[in-house]
Amino acid sequence: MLIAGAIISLVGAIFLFLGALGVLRMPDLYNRMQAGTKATTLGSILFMLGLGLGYYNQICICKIILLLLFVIFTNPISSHALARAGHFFGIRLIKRSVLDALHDAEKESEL
Amino acid sequence: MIKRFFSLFFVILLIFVFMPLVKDIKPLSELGVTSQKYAKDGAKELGAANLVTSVVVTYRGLDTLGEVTVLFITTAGIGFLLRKRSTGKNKKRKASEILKSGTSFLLPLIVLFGVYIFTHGHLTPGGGFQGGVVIASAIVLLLLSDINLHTDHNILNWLESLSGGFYIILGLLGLLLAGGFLDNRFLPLGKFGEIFSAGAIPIIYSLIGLKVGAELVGIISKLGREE
Amino acid sequence: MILTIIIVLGILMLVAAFLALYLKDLLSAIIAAGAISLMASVIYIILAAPDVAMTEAAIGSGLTTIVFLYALHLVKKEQGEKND
Amino acid sequence: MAETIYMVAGLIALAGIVIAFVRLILGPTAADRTVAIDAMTIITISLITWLGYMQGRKIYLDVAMVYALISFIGVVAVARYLERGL
Repeated sequence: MLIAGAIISLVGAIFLFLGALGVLRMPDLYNRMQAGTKATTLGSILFMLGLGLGYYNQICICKIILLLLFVIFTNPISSHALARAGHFFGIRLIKRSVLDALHDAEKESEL
Repeated sequence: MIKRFFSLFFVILLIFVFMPLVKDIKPLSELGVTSQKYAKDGAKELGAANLVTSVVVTYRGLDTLGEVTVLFITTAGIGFLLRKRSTGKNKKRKASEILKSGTSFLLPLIVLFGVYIFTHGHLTPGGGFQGGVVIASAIVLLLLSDINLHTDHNILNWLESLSGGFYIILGLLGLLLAGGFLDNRFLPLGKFGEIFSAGAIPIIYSLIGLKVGAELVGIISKLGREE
Repeated sequence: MILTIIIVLGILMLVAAFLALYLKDLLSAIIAAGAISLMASVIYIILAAPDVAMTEAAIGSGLTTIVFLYALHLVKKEQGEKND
Repeated sequence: MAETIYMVAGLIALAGIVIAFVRLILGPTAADRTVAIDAMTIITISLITWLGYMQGRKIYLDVAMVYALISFIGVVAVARYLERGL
Protein backbone atom coordinates (compact mmCIF):
# COMPACT_ATOMS: atom_id res chain seq x y z
CA MET A 1 0.00 0.00 0.00
CA LEU A 2 2.72 2.42 1.01
CA ILE A 3 4.85 1.50 -2.01
CA ALA A 4 1.86 1.95 -4.32
CA GLY A 5 1.16 5.38 -2.82
CA ALA A 6 4.80 6.35 -3.24
CA ILE A 7 4.85 5.32 -6.89
CA ILE A 8 1.58 7.16 -7.62
CA SER A 9 2.94 10.32 -6.03
CA LEU A 10 6.19 9.93 -7.99
CA VAL A 11 4.18 9.82 -11.24
CA GLY A 12 2.28 12.89 -10.06
CA ALA A 13 5.52 14.71 -9.33
CA ILE A 14 6.77 13.91 -12.82
CA PHE A 15 3.56 15.37 -14.24
CA LEU A 16 4.06 18.50 -12.12
CA PHE A 17 7.61 18.82 -13.41
CA LEU A 18 6.52 18.37 -17.03
CA GLY A 19 3.81 20.99 -16.56
CA ALA A 20 6.36 23.47 -15.25
CA LEU A 21 8.66 22.59 -18.15
CA GLY A 22 5.80 23.28 -20.54
CA VAL A 23 5.25 26.68 -18.93
CA LEU A 24 8.88 27.44 -19.66
CA ARG A 25 9.20 25.99 -23.15
CA MET A 26 5.88 26.51 -24.96
CA PRO A 27 5.83 29.23 -27.62
CA ASP A 28 2.85 31.44 -26.76
CA LEU A 29 0.56 32.30 -23.86
CA TYR A 30 -2.26 29.89 -24.61
CA ASN A 31 0.00 26.87 -25.05
CA ARG A 32 1.78 27.76 -21.84
CA MET A 33 -1.52 27.99 -20.05
CA GLN A 34 -2.54 24.59 -21.35
CA ALA A 35 0.62 23.01 -19.99
CA GLY A 36 0.51 25.01 -16.79
CA THR A 37 -3.01 24.08 -15.80
CA LYS A 38 -3.93 20.73 -17.34
CA ALA A 39 -0.71 18.89 -16.59
CA THR A 40 -0.32 20.39 -13.14
CA THR A 41 -3.93 19.62 -12.21
CA LEU A 42 -3.44 15.95 -13.09
CA GLY A 43 -0.07 15.99 -11.38
CA SER A 44 -1.38 17.45 -8.15
CA ILE A 45 -4.31 15.00 -8.10
CA LEU A 46 -1.95 12.04 -8.43
CA PHE A 47 0.59 13.49 -5.98
CA MET A 48 -1.95 14.11 -3.24
CA LEU A 49 -3.71 10.78 -3.81
CA GLY A 50 -0.37 9.05 -3.36
CA LEU A 51 0.27 10.97 -0.15
CA GLY A 52 -3.25 10.10 1.01
CA LEU A 53 -2.53 6.40 0.56
CA GLY A 54 0.49 6.91 2.78
CA TYR A 55 -1.55 8.31 5.65
CA TYR A 56 -3.36 5.87 7.88
CA ASN A 57 -5.55 8.47 9.54
CA GLN A 58 -9.14 8.73 8.32
CA ILE A 59 -9.55 12.46 8.93
CA CYS A 60 -6.44 13.14 6.86
CA ILE A 61 -7.79 11.21 3.90
CA CYS A 62 -11.08 13.13 4.12
CA LYS A 63 -9.17 16.42 4.21
CA ILE A 64 -7.07 15.40 1.21
CA ILE A 65 -10.21 14.53 -0.75
CA LEU A 66 -11.68 17.94 0.15
CA LEU A 67 -8.43 19.61 -0.95
CA LEU A 68 -8.57 17.71 -4.24
CA LEU A 69 -12.16 18.87 -4.76
CA PHE A 70 -11.07 22.48 -4.20
CA VAL A 71 -8.22 22.10 -6.70
CA ILE A 72 -10.45 20.41 -9.30
CA PHE A 73 -13.12 23.10 -9.04
CA THR A 74 -10.99 26.22 -8.77
CA ASN A 75 -8.24 25.47 -11.27
CA PRO A 76 -10.28 25.37 -14.52
CA ILE A 77 -12.18 28.53 -13.56
CA SER A 78 -9.02 30.53 -12.97
CA SER A 79 -7.37 29.30 -16.16
CA HIS A 80 -10.51 30.07 -18.16
CA ALA A 81 -10.61 33.62 -16.75
CA LEU A 82 -6.93 34.05 -17.52
CA ALA A 83 -7.20 32.82 -21.11
CA ARG A 84 -10.14 35.13 -21.78
CA ALA A 85 -8.24 38.01 -20.23
CA GLY A 86 -5.25 37.28 -22.43
CA HIS A 87 -7.48 37.32 -25.50
CA PHE A 88 -9.07 40.65 -24.65
CA PHE A 89 -5.73 42.09 -23.55
CA GLY A 90 -4.65 41.67 -27.15
CA ILE A 91 -2.22 38.78 -27.06
CA ARG A 92 -2.25 37.07 -30.46
CA LEU A 93 -1.86 33.38 -31.12
CA ILE A 94 1.38 32.13 -32.59
CA LYS A 95 1.38 32.01 -36.42
CA ARG A 96 1.42 28.22 -36.64
CA SER A 97 -1.91 27.78 -34.85
CA VAL A 98 -4.99 27.13 -36.96
CA LEU A 99 -8.12 27.93 -34.96
CA ASP A 100 -9.23 30.89 -32.84
CA ALA A 101 -12.86 30.29 -32.02
CA LEU A 102 -13.42 33.31 -29.75
CA HIS A 103 -11.98 35.66 -32.39
CA ASP A 104 -14.22 34.16 -35.08
CA ALA A 105 -17.28 34.41 -32.84
CA GLU A 106 -16.57 38.09 -32.19
CA LYS A 107 -16.21 38.76 -35.92
CA GLU A 108 -19.50 37.03 -36.66
CA SER A 109 -21.33 39.03 -34.01
CA GLU A 110 -19.94 42.25 -35.47
CA LEU A 111 -21.10 41.43 -38.99
CA MET B 1 28.17 58.31 -10.67
CA ILE B 2 28.77 59.97 -7.32
CA LYS B 3 25.34 58.81 -6.20
CA ARG B 4 26.17 55.21 -7.04
CA PHE B 5 29.46 55.53 -5.18
CA PHE B 6 27.68 56.83 -2.10
CA SER B 7 25.11 54.07 -2.15
CA LEU B 8 27.84 51.43 -2.47
CA PHE B 9 29.70 53.04 0.41
CA PHE B 10 26.52 53.04 2.48
CA VAL B 11 25.89 49.35 1.77
CA ILE B 12 29.43 48.43 2.83
CA LEU B 13 29.00 50.48 6.00
CA LEU B 14 25.76 48.63 6.75
CA ILE B 15 27.53 45.31 6.25
CA PHE B 16 30.13 46.28 8.83
CA VAL B 17 27.45 47.46 11.25
CA PHE B 18 25.36 44.31 11.03
CA MET B 19 28.22 41.81 10.72
CA PRO B 20 28.49 41.12 14.48
CA LEU B 21 24.79 40.28 14.61
CA VAL B 22 25.28 37.51 12.06
CA LYS B 23 28.64 36.32 13.32
CA ASP B 24 27.82 36.02 17.00
CA ILE B 25 24.44 34.39 16.55
CA LYS B 26 23.93 31.23 18.57
CA PRO B 27 20.86 29.04 18.46
CA LEU B 28 19.01 29.17 21.77
CA SER B 29 19.54 25.96 23.68
CA GLU B 30 16.55 26.49 25.97
CA LEU B 31 13.45 28.65 26.14
CA GLY B 32 13.33 31.91 28.02
CA VAL B 33 11.50 32.28 31.32
CA THR B 34 8.18 33.49 29.89
CA SER B 35 8.07 31.05 26.98
CA GLN B 36 9.00 28.21 29.30
CA LYS B 37 6.00 29.02 31.46
CA TYR B 38 3.71 29.20 28.42
CA ALA B 39 5.00 25.95 26.95
CA LYS B 40 4.77 24.07 30.23
CA ASP B 41 1.54 25.35 31.76
CA GLY B 42 -0.33 26.87 28.80
CA ALA B 43 -2.19 23.79 27.65
CA LYS B 44 -3.10 22.75 31.18
CA GLU B 45 -4.15 26.20 32.32
CA LEU B 46 -6.31 27.32 29.42
CA GLY B 47 -7.30 24.03 27.79
CA ALA B 48 -6.52 25.00 24.19
CA ALA B 49 -4.84 22.40 22.00
CA ASN B 50 -3.24 25.07 19.80
CA LEU B 51 -0.84 26.88 22.08
CA VAL B 52 -0.47 29.83 19.70
CA THR B 53 -4.17 30.55 20.13
CA SER B 54 -3.96 30.66 23.88
CA VAL B 55 -0.99 33.02 23.67
CA VAL B 56 -2.66 35.30 21.13
CA VAL B 57 -6.11 35.43 22.70
CA THR B 58 -5.48 35.19 26.41
CA TYR B 59 -1.90 35.73 27.48
CA ARG B 60 -1.35 38.52 24.96
CA GLY B 61 -5.00 39.48 24.50
CA LEU B 62 -4.36 43.20 24.81
CA ASP B 63 -2.07 43.06 21.74
CA THR B 64 -4.86 41.48 19.73
CA LEU B 65 -7.19 44.24 20.85
CA GLY B 66 -4.62 46.76 19.60
CA GLU B 67 -4.33 45.01 16.24
CA VAL B 68 -8.08 45.00 15.74
CA THR B 69 -8.14 48.70 16.61
CA VAL B 70 -5.43 49.41 14.03
CA LEU B 71 -7.50 47.63 11.39
CA PHE B 72 -10.54 49.68 12.38
CA ILE B 73 -8.57 52.93 12.01
CA THR B 74 -7.34 51.77 8.57
CA THR B 75 -10.90 51.15 7.42
CA ALA B 76 -11.99 54.55 8.69
CA GLY B 77 -9.05 56.23 6.91
CA ILE B 78 -9.77 54.55 3.60
CA GLY B 79 -13.44 55.48 3.87
CA PHE B 80 -12.45 59.07 4.57
CA LEU B 81 -9.99 59.30 1.66
CA LEU B 82 -12.23 57.67 -0.94
CA ARG B 83 -15.42 59.37 0.13
CA LYS B 84 -16.03 61.29 -3.07
CA ARG B 85 -15.23 59.65 -6.35
CA SER B 86 -15.35 61.10 -9.79
CA THR B 87 -18.01 59.43 -11.90
CA GLY B 88 -16.08 57.86 -14.74
CA LYS B 89 -17.52 56.35 -17.85
CA ASN B 90 -18.62 52.82 -17.10
CA LYS B 91 -16.66 50.73 -19.58
CA LYS B 92 -16.50 47.50 -17.62
CA ARG B 93 -16.34 44.26 -19.49
CA LYS B 94 -18.89 41.78 -18.21
CA ALA B 95 -17.66 38.62 -16.54
CA SER B 96 -18.06 35.38 -18.42
CA GLU B 97 -20.79 32.87 -17.70
CA ILE B 98 -18.36 30.21 -16.46
CA LEU B 99 -16.94 32.55 -13.86
CA LYS B 100 -20.43 33.51 -12.67
CA SER B 101 -21.72 29.98 -12.24
CA GLY B 102 -18.43 28.85 -10.73
CA THR B 103 -18.63 31.67 -8.22
CA SER B 104 -22.19 30.86 -7.22
CA PHE B 105 -21.09 27.27 -6.67
CA LEU B 106 -17.88 28.03 -4.78
CA LEU B 107 -19.09 30.92 -2.61
CA PRO B 108 -20.91 28.86 0.06
CA LEU B 109 -17.96 26.47 0.26
CA ILE B 110 -15.48 29.28 0.85
CA VAL B 111 -17.65 30.99 3.48
CA LEU B 112 -18.19 27.66 5.25
CA PHE B 113 -14.45 27.04 5.22
CA GLY B 114 -13.81 30.47 6.74
CA VAL B 115 -16.29 29.73 9.51
CA TYR B 116 -14.53 26.39 10.08
CA ILE B 117 -11.20 28.16 10.43
CA PHE B 118 -12.29 30.59 13.09
CA THR B 119 -14.43 28.21 15.09
CA HIS B 120 -11.64 25.62 15.19
CA GLY B 121 -8.98 28.20 16.01
CA HIS B 122 -8.17 26.55 19.34
CA LEU B 123 -7.63 23.12 17.76
CA THR B 124 -6.03 23.66 14.35
CA PRO B 125 -3.86 26.44 12.93
CA GLY B 126 -5.67 29.59 12.02
CA GLY B 127 -8.07 31.70 13.95
CA GLY B 128 -10.14 34.83 13.83
CA PHE B 129 -7.91 36.86 11.59
CA GLN B 130 -7.35 34.17 8.98
CA GLY B 131 -11.00 33.13 8.94
CA GLY B 132 -12.08 36.75 8.51
CA VAL B 133 -9.69 37.13 5.58
CA VAL B 134 -11.09 34.00 3.91
CA ILE B 135 -14.67 35.28 4.26
CA ALA B 136 -13.63 38.68 2.89
CA SER B 137 -11.98 36.94 -0.08
CA ALA B 138 -15.26 35.18 -0.82
CA ILE B 139 -17.01 38.55 -0.98
CA VAL B 140 -14.20 39.83 -3.22
CA LEU B 141 -14.86 36.92 -5.59
CA LEU B 142 -18.49 38.00 -5.68
CA LEU B 143 -17.43 41.56 -6.59
CA LEU B 144 -15.03 40.27 -9.26
CA SER B 145 -17.62 38.17 -11.03
CA ASP B 146 -20.14 40.99 -11.45
CA ILE B 147 -22.89 39.34 -9.47
CA ASN B 148 -24.97 42.22 -8.23
CA LEU B 149 -24.57 42.44 -4.52
CA HIS B 150 -25.70 45.58 -2.82
CA THR B 151 -23.31 45.64 0.10
CA ASP B 152 -25.35 47.44 2.67
CA HIS B 153 -22.82 49.50 4.59
CA ASN B 154 -25.21 49.90 7.49
CA ILE B 155 -25.30 46.13 8.06
CA LEU B 156 -21.50 45.96 7.81
CA ASN B 157 -21.11 48.79 10.32
CA TRP B 158 -23.59 47.20 12.71
CA LEU B 159 -21.86 43.81 12.46
CA GLU B 160 -18.47 45.35 13.06
CA SER B 161 -19.59 47.46 16.01
CA LEU B 162 -21.56 44.67 17.64
CA SER B 163 -18.74 42.14 17.41
CA GLY B 164 -16.22 44.70 18.67
CA GLY B 165 -18.48 45.61 21.58
CA PHE B 166 -19.09 41.99 22.55
CA TYR B 167 -15.35 41.37 22.40
CA ILE B 168 -14.79 44.07 25.02
CA ILE B 169 -17.72 42.76 27.09
CA LEU B 170 -16.21 39.26 27.10
CA GLY B 171 -12.90 40.76 28.19
CA LEU B 172 -14.62 42.57 31.06
CA LEU B 173 -16.45 39.37 32.04
CA GLY B 174 -13.05 37.69 32.30
CA LEU B 175 -11.92 40.55 34.53
CA LEU B 176 -14.99 40.18 36.78
CA LEU B 177 -15.40 36.40 36.99
CA ALA B 178 -11.87 35.04 36.40
CA GLY B 179 -8.26 36.09 36.63
CA GLY B 180 -8.02 39.19 34.46
CA PHE B 181 -8.95 41.08 31.33
CA LEU B 182 -9.74 38.63 28.47
CA ASP B 183 -9.28 35.60 30.71
CA ASN B 184 -11.13 32.68 29.13
CA ARG B 185 -11.75 30.65 32.26
CA PHE B 186 -15.14 32.05 33.21
CA LEU B 187 -16.67 29.34 31.04
CA PRO B 188 -15.95 25.65 31.78
CA LEU B 189 -12.76 24.41 30.14
CA GLY B 190 -14.32 21.19 28.87
CA LYS B 191 -12.50 18.15 27.56
CA PHE B 192 -9.10 18.83 26.02
CA GLY B 193 -9.12 18.67 22.22
CA GLU B 194 -12.86 18.93 21.58
CA ILE B 195 -14.65 21.79 19.91
CA PHE B 196 -16.51 22.96 23.02
CA SER B 197 -13.42 23.40 25.09
CA ALA B 198 -10.93 26.07 26.09
CA GLY B 199 -13.51 28.28 27.81
CA ALA B 200 -14.32 31.46 25.94
CA ILE B 201 -11.60 31.21 23.28
CA PRO B 202 -13.89 29.98 20.43
CA ILE B 203 -16.43 32.73 21.16
CA ILE B 204 -13.76 35.43 21.25
CA TYR B 205 -12.20 34.12 18.04
CA SER B 206 -15.58 34.05 16.28
CA LEU B 207 -16.16 37.67 17.26
CA ILE B 208 -12.69 38.65 16.00
CA GLY B 209 -13.36 36.79 12.76
CA LEU B 210 -16.66 38.57 12.16
CA LYS B 211 -15.09 41.94 12.93
CA VAL B 212 -12.08 41.42 10.66
CA GLY B 213 -14.24 40.06 7.85
CA ALA B 214 -16.65 43.00 8.03
CA GLU B 215 -13.79 45.51 8.05
CA LEU B 216 -11.99 43.96 5.08
CA VAL B 217 -15.21 43.73 3.07
CA GLY B 218 -15.74 47.40 3.86
CA ILE B 219 -12.25 48.29 2.54
CA ILE B 220 -12.64 46.29 -0.68
CA SER B 221 -16.14 47.48 -1.46
CA LYS B 222 -15.11 51.09 -0.87
CA LEU B 223 -12.18 50.62 -3.29
CA GLY B 224 -14.26 48.91 -5.96
CA ARG B 225 -17.38 51.02 -5.79
CA GLU B 226 -18.64 52.15 -9.17
CA GLU B 227 -20.96 55.08 -8.85
CA MET C 1 17.37 17.91 2.64
CA ILE C 2 15.09 20.36 4.45
CA LEU C 3 17.97 22.83 4.41
CA THR C 4 18.19 22.47 0.62
CA ILE C 5 14.53 23.42 0.25
CA ILE C 6 14.99 26.46 2.50
CA ILE C 7 18.04 27.62 0.52
CA VAL C 8 16.37 27.17 -2.88
CA LEU C 9 13.19 28.94 -1.82
CA GLY C 10 15.16 31.72 -0.14
CA ILE C 11 17.14 32.39 -3.32
CA LEU C 12 13.90 32.43 -5.33
CA MET C 13 12.45 34.89 -2.79
CA LEU C 14 15.42 37.22 -3.24
CA VAL C 15 15.11 37.06 -7.04
CA ALA C 16 11.39 37.79 -6.82
CA ALA C 17 12.09 40.79 -4.59
CA PHE C 18 14.58 42.14 -7.16
CA LEU C 19 11.97 41.62 -9.88
CA ALA C 20 9.35 43.48 -7.87
CA LEU C 21 11.73 46.41 -7.54
CA TYR C 22 13.15 46.58 -11.05
CA LEU C 23 10.29 45.65 -13.38
CA LYS C 24 8.93 48.66 -15.25
CA ASP C 25 5.44 47.19 -15.67
CA LEU C 26 3.60 47.80 -12.41
CA LEU C 27 1.26 44.84 -12.85
CA SER C 28 4.23 42.48 -13.21
CA ALA C 29 5.75 44.01 -10.09
CA ILE C 30 2.53 43.26 -8.17
CA ILE C 31 2.64 39.66 -9.40
CA ALA C 32 6.28 39.31 -8.36
CA ALA C 33 5.37 40.65 -4.92
CA GLY C 34 2.76 37.90 -4.72
CA ALA C 35 5.46 35.34 -5.54
CA ILE C 36 7.49 36.51 -2.54
CA SER C 37 4.74 35.60 -0.11
CA LEU C 38 4.20 32.30 -1.93
CA MET C 39 7.77 31.29 -1.08
CA ALA C 40 7.60 32.85 2.37
CA SER C 41 4.63 30.78 3.45
CA VAL C 42 6.38 27.54 2.46
CA ILE C 43 9.42 28.62 4.46
CA TYR C 44 7.22 29.40 7.47
CA ILE C 45 5.73 25.94 7.20
CA ILE C 46 9.18 24.36 7.15
CA LEU C 47 10.04 26.37 10.25
CA ALA C 48 6.96 24.79 11.93
CA ALA C 49 4.81 27.93 12.17
CA PRO C 50 1.55 27.01 10.42
CA ASP C 51 -0.41 29.92 11.91
CA VAL C 52 2.00 32.46 10.47
CA ALA C 53 2.09 30.57 7.18
CA MET C 54 -1.69 30.70 6.94
CA THR C 55 -1.71 34.43 7.62
CA GLU C 56 1.01 35.01 5.05
CA ALA C 57 -0.86 32.96 2.45
CA ALA C 58 -4.17 34.69 3.07
CA ILE C 59 -2.91 38.26 3.39
CA GLY C 60 0.23 38.32 1.29
CA SER C 61 -0.74 36.46 -1.82
CA GLY C 62 -4.48 37.04 -1.86
CA LEU C 63 -5.77 40.19 -0.30
CA THR C 64 -2.71 42.44 -0.76
CA THR C 65 -2.60 41.61 -4.47
CA ILE C 66 -6.28 42.47 -4.84
CA VAL C 67 -5.95 45.75 -2.94
CA PHE C 68 -2.92 46.70 -5.06
CA LEU C 69 -4.85 45.86 -8.24
CA TYR C 70 -7.79 48.05 -7.19
CA ALA C 71 -5.38 50.87 -6.32
CA LEU C 72 -3.64 50.58 -9.70
CA HIS C 73 -7.02 50.59 -11.42
CA LEU C 74 -8.07 53.77 -9.59
CA VAL C 75 -4.77 55.53 -10.36
CA LYS C 76 -4.96 54.65 -14.07
CA LYS C 77 -8.55 55.86 -14.20
CA GLU C 78 -7.71 59.21 -12.60
CA GLN C 79 -4.79 59.69 -15.01
CA GLY C 80 -6.97 58.83 -17.99
CA GLU C 81 -9.52 61.42 -16.96
CA LYS C 82 -6.84 64.06 -16.60
CA ASN C 83 -5.49 63.36 -20.08
CA ASP C 84 -8.90 63.63 -21.71
CA MET D 1 12.05 2.35 0.40
CA ALA D 2 8.71 4.10 0.22
CA GLU D 3 10.08 7.06 2.18
CA THR D 4 12.88 7.44 -0.36
CA ILE D 5 10.44 7.47 -3.26
CA TYR D 6 8.29 10.08 -1.49
CA MET D 7 11.37 12.21 -0.92
CA VAL D 8 12.43 11.98 -4.56
CA ALA D 9 8.89 12.95 -5.61
CA GLY D 10 8.98 16.06 -3.42
CA LEU D 11 12.37 17.11 -4.77
CA ILE D 12 11.09 16.72 -8.36
CA ALA D 13 8.14 18.98 -7.49
CA LEU D 14 10.59 21.52 -6.02
CA ALA D 15 12.53 21.47 -9.29
CA GLY D 16 9.22 22.21 -11.02
CA ILE D 17 8.83 25.36 -8.91
CA VAL D 18 12.30 26.53 -9.93
CA ILE D 19 11.59 25.92 -13.63
CA ALA D 20 8.26 27.74 -13.54
CA PHE D 21 10.01 30.61 -11.77
CA VAL D 22 12.26 31.10 -14.81
CA ARG D 23 9.12 31.88 -16.80
CA LEU D 24 8.20 34.43 -14.12
CA ILE D 25 11.54 36.14 -14.72
CA LEU D 26 11.47 35.92 -18.53
CA GLY D 27 7.77 36.36 -19.28
CA PRO D 28 7.29 39.13 -21.82
CA THR D 29 3.84 40.19 -20.63
CA ALA D 30 2.07 40.21 -17.30
CA ALA D 31 -0.25 37.43 -18.46
CA ASP D 32 2.71 35.05 -18.93
CA ARG D 33 3.88 35.86 -15.43
CA THR D 34 0.42 35.14 -14.08
CA VAL D 35 0.44 31.75 -15.78
CA ALA D 36 3.77 31.01 -14.14
CA ILE D 37 2.38 32.06 -10.74
CA ASP D 38 -0.65 29.83 -11.30
CA ALA D 39 1.50 26.78 -12.01
CA MET D 40 3.78 27.58 -9.08
CA THR D 41 0.79 27.85 -6.77
CA ILE D 42 -0.50 24.40 -7.65
CA ILE D 43 2.94 22.88 -7.18
CA THR D 44 3.26 24.74 -3.88
CA ILE D 45 -0.03 23.27 -2.61
CA SER D 46 1.29 19.80 -3.40
CA LEU D 47 4.57 20.64 -1.70
CA ILE D 48 2.82 21.80 1.48
CA THR D 49 0.91 18.52 1.62
CA TRP D 50 4.19 16.69 1.10
CA LEU D 51 5.86 18.62 3.93
CA GLY D 52 2.98 17.72 6.22
CA TYR D 53 3.50 14.06 5.40
CA MET D 54 7.27 14.12 5.74
CA GLN D 55 7.29 15.97 9.06
CA GLY D 56 4.33 14.04 10.43
CA ARG D 57 2.21 17.16 11.02
CA LYS D 58 -1.22 16.52 9.54
CA ILE D 59 -2.50 19.99 10.50
CA TYR D 60 -0.57 21.46 7.56
CA LEU D 61 -3.41 20.29 5.31
CA ASP D 62 -5.50 23.24 6.56
CA VAL D 63 -2.85 25.65 5.33
CA ALA D 64 -2.87 23.97 1.92
CA MET D 65 -6.65 24.37 1.72
CA VAL D 66 -6.50 28.07 2.56
CA TYR D 67 -3.79 28.43 -0.06
CA ALA D 68 -5.84 26.70 -2.76
CA LEU D 69 -8.86 28.97 -2.20
CA ILE D 70 -7.06 32.27 -1.75
CA SER D 71 -4.61 31.98 -4.64
CA PHE D 72 -7.49 31.12 -6.97
CA ILE D 73 -9.12 34.43 -6.06
CA GLY D 74 -5.83 36.26 -6.64
CA VAL D 75 -5.45 34.82 -10.15
CA VAL D 76 -9.06 35.66 -11.01
CA ALA D 77 -8.46 39.24 -9.82
CA VAL D 78 -5.42 39.63 -12.08
CA ALA D 79 -7.38 38.21 -15.00
CA ARG D 80 -10.28 40.59 -14.45
CA TYR D 81 -7.83 43.50 -14.25
CA LEU D 82 -6.23 42.45 -17.54
CA GLU D 83 -9.54 42.36 -19.41
CA ARG D 84 -10.52 45.75 -17.90
CA GLY D 85 -13.42 44.39 -15.93
CA LEU D 86 -12.40 45.39 -12.42
